[in-house]
Amino acid sequence: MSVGLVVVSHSRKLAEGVCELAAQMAADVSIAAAGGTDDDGIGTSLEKIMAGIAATDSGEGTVLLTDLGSAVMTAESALEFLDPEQQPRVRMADAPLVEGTVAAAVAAQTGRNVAEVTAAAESAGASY
Amino acid sequence: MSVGLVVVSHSRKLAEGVCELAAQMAADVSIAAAGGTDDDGIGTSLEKIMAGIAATDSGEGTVLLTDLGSAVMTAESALEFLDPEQQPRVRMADAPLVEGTVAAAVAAQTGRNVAEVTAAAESAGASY
Amino acid sequence: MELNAAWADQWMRLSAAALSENRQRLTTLDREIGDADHGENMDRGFGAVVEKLDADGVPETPGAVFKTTAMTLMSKVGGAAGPLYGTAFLRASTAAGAAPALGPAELVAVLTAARDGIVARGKAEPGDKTMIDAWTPAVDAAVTAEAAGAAPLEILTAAANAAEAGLAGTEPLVARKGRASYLGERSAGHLDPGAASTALILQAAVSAAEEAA
Amino acid sequence: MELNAAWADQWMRLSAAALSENRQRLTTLDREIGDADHGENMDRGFGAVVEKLDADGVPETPGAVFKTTAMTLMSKVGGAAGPLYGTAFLRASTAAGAAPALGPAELVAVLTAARDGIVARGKAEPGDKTMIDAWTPAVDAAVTAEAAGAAPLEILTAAANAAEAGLAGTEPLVARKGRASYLGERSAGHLDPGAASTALILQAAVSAAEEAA
Ligand SMILES: Nc1ncnc2c1ncn2[C@@H]1O[C@H](COP(=O)(O)OP(=O)(O)O)[C@@H](O)[C@H]1O
Ligand SMILES: Nc1ncnc2c1ncn2[C@@H]1O[C@H](COP(=O)(O)OP(=O)(O)O)[C@@H](O)[C@H]1O
Ligand SMILES: [Mg+2]
Ligand SMILES: [Mg+2]
Ligand SMILES: [Mg+2]
Ligand SMILES: [Mg+2]
Repeated sequence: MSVGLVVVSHSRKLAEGVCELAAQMAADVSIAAAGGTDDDGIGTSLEKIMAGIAATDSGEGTVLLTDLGSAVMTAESALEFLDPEQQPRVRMADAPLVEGTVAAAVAAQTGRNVAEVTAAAESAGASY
Repeated sequence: MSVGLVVVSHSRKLAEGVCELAAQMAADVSIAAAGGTDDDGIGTSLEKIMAGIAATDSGEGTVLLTDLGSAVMTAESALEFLDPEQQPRVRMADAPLVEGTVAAAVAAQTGRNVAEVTAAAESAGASY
Repeated sequence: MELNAAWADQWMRLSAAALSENRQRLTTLDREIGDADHGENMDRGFGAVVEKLDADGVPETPGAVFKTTAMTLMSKVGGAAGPLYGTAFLRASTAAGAAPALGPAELVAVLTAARDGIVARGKAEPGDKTMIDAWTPAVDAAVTAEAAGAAPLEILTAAANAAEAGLAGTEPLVARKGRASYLGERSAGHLDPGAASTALILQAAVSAAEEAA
Repeated sequence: MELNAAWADQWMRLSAAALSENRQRLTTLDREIGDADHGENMDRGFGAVVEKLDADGVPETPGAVFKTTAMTLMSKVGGAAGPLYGTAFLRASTAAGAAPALGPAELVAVLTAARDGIVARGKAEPGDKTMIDAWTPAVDAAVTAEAAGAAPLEILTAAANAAEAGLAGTEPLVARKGRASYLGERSAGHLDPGAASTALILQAAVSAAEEAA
């Protein structure tokens, strides 16, 4: 099992599209889309983020990637609700959403740990 | 009329989601999604990019935002096919896709010119 | 008059009513320097809080009301205001603890905790043109009033009035946090939507206390 | 033997056949260090080229064949290979001009222009583990052969063999351009898919010339 990813976005389509793109280079990585509000409007959903973490953390940890600042705040809130046991292995990446997710997916696919996957996202440039 | 934007992505959903997000803060800006191949597979389409430029350039110019490197190459190819008259006002932004598009959309909404909109995209951080 | 669970319950209901009435106004403010959804976000969030309070029945403590409010806002608001007000009410709930009612000192502790929660979540400083510019003068006024021996209703009134003044003070500011920061200098000349909703919510706390009196 | 329009037409058809046969192999290479679509991309692109050549009827010049190929690949490939090979054939078309057939010097000019187009589009240097690592030795070999007075078929053969060797040389390299660069050091130990398709395309040019002989 590899590190998982959750793509947190204000748009459901955007989150799903990023997952689709990243999955191309990381067939074995569990990547969840957490995009849009509970009723799929534009915004973020605490529930979708919590569900995404639950679905992708196989014990190796999960990295969250976010679009705008309010997605960051919702994701950080979600982290506070995690079990203390799970908390240390769930990280937020401070990275551009698309570029960071692709870099993180490749890192996870090649078996890196949660700190390395986070670092891969954070050092991703705007393009290859 | 304001500067227009074309969101060039390997995924149709991703491009549409970015447009949806950026449109929220830029109701009057013409933003086109050019995502996926001609038959909506994962990849980029020269035709969709050319159509996006045609749809969004009202004479004020258009800025192209891209996801991965092969989107950059396809977009640069599209630029070479433009009329010499149009070419100078169509620019590529070297920026993270989501963050750059939102920043560019806000700049276009507030009436900036094509160089300023490009610069806004290129100085966009990963989050606000 | 006591700031008990019934007061807290009524505070949330009056907040919901005020946000619903001001939905259009908040959204218009957010259209100028944001994405035109703050009224909708707050109305949806507090509407859901009222539904949850209805479903849960009469709460036992102010802290329990704040906790329900926090969880519901976090889930339902959808915008930045969700985690911000959610965190505010979560910290308020912790500060209120199991007390059946809030005296002057507890009230000040609750308001302070709420404001600190927003700062912890959003990292905004006074002057950044955010809801913090309503919360911080409100907390300062509450502290001053309490130190001068004021009763809860007076403390709340002082806080709400200061929030209203803080809201007015956001107009000339250039946004340095939140969506409005994308506009840079062009964010000046508009009131901050989140500061406006904060002023409404703190005014609702006063009205609920007056009713309880 | 003449490198005329019929040769160019047959070159594209034999490329299409080779890419179709090797579709799985190219995709497997791209699965190791990319996104597992290079075989599909090239097969779709050259399949569309053949359809376009069929629809357009017998072309007049090699340059016209290259132009049709360029436009079709740009539109249909979908991946990085689309703008790269598209630009290559567009520059090749310009270099070929209106000549009814390519002599040794024109052939070298065409191959050089194609390689330069790929460099202009993709900014890769030799050693970056891209198709440039097949194209550059191919062009170098063609230049050497032409300078030594070789005929077109020999020049093409030298180019194709050098491309094949260049492909083999990509195995130990660490990718610095394209998707594979995401893998960093882990890209070493695999052949580059684009270098593999280049070797097939240049071999198809030889086969078309042999048939024409
Ligand atoms: N980092 C922050 N710290 C404090 N308040 C903030 C921050 N970011 C945004 N806000 C507040 O949130 C308000 C906008 O809320 P809302 O419209 O619901 O969110 P969004 O911007 O996600 O659409 C702003 O007017 C501001 O008061
Ligand atoms: N910047 C570049 N310069 C030269 N060749 C490149 C560049 N980027 C990618 N390539 C070539 O393209 C090949 C991959 O093509 P393909 O799979 O069709 O594209 P994608 O990576 O978009 O899926 C690589 O194996 C490499 O040879
Ligand atoms: Mg808003
Ligand atoms: Mg919003
Ligand atoms: Mg590929
Ligand atoms: Mg691809």
